[in-house]
Amino acid sequence: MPDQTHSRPTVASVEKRTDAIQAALEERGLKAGEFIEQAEHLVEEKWIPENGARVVAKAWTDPAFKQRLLANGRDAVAELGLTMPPHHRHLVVLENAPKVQNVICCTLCSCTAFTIIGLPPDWYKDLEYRARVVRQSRTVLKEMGLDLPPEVEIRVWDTTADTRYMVLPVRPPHTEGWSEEQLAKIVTKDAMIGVARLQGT
Amino acid sequence: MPDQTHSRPTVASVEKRTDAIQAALEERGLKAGEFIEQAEHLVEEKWIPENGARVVAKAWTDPAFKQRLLANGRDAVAELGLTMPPHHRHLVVLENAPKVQNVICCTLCSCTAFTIIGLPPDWYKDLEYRARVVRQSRTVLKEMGLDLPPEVEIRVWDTTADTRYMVLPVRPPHTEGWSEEQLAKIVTKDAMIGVARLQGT
Amino acid sequence: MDGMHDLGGKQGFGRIRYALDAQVFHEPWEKRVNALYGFAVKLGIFNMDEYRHAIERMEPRHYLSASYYERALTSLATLCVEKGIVTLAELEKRANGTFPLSMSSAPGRSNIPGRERFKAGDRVRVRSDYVPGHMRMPGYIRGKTGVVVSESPAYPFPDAHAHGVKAEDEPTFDVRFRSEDLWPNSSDAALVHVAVFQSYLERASDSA
Amino acid sequence: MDGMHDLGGKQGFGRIRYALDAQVFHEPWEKRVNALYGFAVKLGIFNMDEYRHAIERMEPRHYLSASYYERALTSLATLCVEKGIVTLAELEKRANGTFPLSMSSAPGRSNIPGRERFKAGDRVRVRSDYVPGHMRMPGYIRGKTGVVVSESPAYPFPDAHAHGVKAEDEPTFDVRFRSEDLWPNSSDAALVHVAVFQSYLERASDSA
Repeated sequence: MPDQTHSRPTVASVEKRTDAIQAALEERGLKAGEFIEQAEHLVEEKWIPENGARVVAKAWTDPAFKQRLLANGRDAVAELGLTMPPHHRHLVVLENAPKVQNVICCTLCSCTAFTIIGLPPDWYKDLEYRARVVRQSRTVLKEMGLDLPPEVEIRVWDTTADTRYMVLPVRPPHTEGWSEEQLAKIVTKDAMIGVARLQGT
Repeated sequence: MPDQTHSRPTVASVEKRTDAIQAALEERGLKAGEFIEQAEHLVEEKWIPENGARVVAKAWTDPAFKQRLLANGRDAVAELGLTMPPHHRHLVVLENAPKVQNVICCTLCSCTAFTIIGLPPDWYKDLEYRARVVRQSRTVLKEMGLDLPPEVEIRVWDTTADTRYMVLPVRPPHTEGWSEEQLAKIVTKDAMIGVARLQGT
Repeated sequence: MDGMHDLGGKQGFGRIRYALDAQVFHEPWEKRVNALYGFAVKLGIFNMDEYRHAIERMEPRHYLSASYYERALTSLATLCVEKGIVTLAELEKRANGTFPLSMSSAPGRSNIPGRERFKAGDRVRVRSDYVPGHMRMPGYIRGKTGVVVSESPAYPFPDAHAHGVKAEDEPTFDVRFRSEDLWPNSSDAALVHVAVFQSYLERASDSA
Repeated sequence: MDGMHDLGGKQGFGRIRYALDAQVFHEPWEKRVNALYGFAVKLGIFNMDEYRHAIERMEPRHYLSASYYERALTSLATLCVEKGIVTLAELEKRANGTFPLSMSSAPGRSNIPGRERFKAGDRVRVRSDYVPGHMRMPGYIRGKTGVVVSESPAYPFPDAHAHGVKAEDEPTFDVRFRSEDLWPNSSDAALVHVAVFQSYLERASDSA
């Protein structure tokens, strides 16, 4: 929608604006380009939902680990070699049950435990999800394909501080006897955000 | 600012959209064009701040009229041949004093007693005025050129129903002996909204 | 509804675009839009509460980026489509482009039962009501306490009138609030008066 | 500040743009922006609270129309200008066009004196605080009562940390609210948990 009343000289494209700030930093000897390459590696290879999936699979198969995970998420994921940024001082793991569905959001910005469950998907950062999921949780989940029976209690968690959350989904009954590796393969980012349940649960 | 994520087929210009709805009404035998011409006449010749200026000048010179005006604005302006739309059922006239400044706004849309004080100016309808004048009244007035001494009490009136307001400014002392016609000439729309005072007051 | 239109007290906006010789209209189409919505009201196609609500129902990004008269245009077109006067397809064909309309409406409500009559000087509290439909209570007074300064004649109740719900007309009360009570430690000192429908109010105890 | 970013519970938004294979990034520049603001934080040019607040300070129309990564870009550039790393003129020359930055900052504040320590099960009320600067209290819990479910380690207090104001680190408490208490008769039934800084909370009487 064009703004009728405030049009002025052309706003540079977001791409050109990104070029400008990157070049300005480079010119001051700050190696922005190098950092971008490193970050690309982190985003694509390290901060991936497969991390959280390993955590979930271990929690399903190792009751003592699960207990430690629920007591102190940050320490427990470190056992699997997973780290969190210094400002994520706390990881709270939210255990789903057949009649309990936990859902994560961030109404003020778009925070997540991104080193564990991966960077947030586009819809998580959209104004629609941020505005609506706290007030219209059941409706929003239904629109997203998760039509919960009325007896399921919904627990929304708004990431308004630097505590981070992840959802521990219910283990599908048909996976009895599966290895941790097999189990990890069925755990999705959306299930760890809490907007989806795993097949059969 | 272009929306990066939701671009689709081109939105028709506001002008073309206006043409479209006007033509659609015309085709159904509703004489939109005729009505537009009449409305143009009303807007330019009838719903003008000179109406309110006459009301103010009379209130300054006729104490009995002023009393009736403050008691029932709608009836009192009718004495001067001024009318209000049926849904403006009530006109409240707010009397300024050296230490009282009344200010009108409409935070939810942009309502005014437009048949009396004229249609609202652009800034009255802007998001800035609507958002800020109720919370930052003194700051906003100062930005608009009305730097009130601290001893002046500010009274804001938010037009959230179909009661309409107009401000009765303080009569400048140098106008003693002036005729109603002379007085009416110095009364401005902004003074009747309450974001300005008349010279010398 | 707690919509994007409910701007009173919202922070982050810049300076007022103020000029001594400010204009009402900037483009000829604006005058036409201003006339056309009045025309539709006069014809009885919709009423002023439906008109205001259809503006509030605009997609929030669209609401905020649109000019005042683009909002009027959007409401006019939305209601003409909803009332069956014209189809969106016809409008878009005529405009030779897309014609963004407002989002759909949620249910309205009738008057609050057992509403009270107040007189000047009464202390009143604004109910903490949340409704999905139209409402003329700005969010900044929700739950706040003030003093009645005057009463208006009865008007159609907007929460009902914008939705075709039956309701009794009811008076509005001009209620005086201290800005300090509305935004403690975070406003310029002022008395802020709001015209509040009877259904939004309850009597406040003196101790409140 | 009661800014445009405070979206929780705001009505009028449409359906979620949801897809099973949703992407994190849509354009290559988005990855660069995401890296660059992290780079600036790592270099100590600004901290995460300053970063978040500079997003919140965006002109409201710009905030609402911009994508997530355009908001990140705007905050990064605003803070680099405010910290004296680069001038707006240089950025606009390099970008060959205007480069809209965020609005200026208002003062921050330090911790609330006499703040209390709570434990799981305590009933707490969120203070009705209004501040001109940064704050991590979403408007929808202001003045509302809930129950503490857990406590976090101490963090920098954002109202101070975003403004260079000295303050003690303080814990946050995950507080459980009933959606029915947040939006009476106007929400889906749920327990809504919010991580609330100690300074925003006071003990609630059991009768509340």
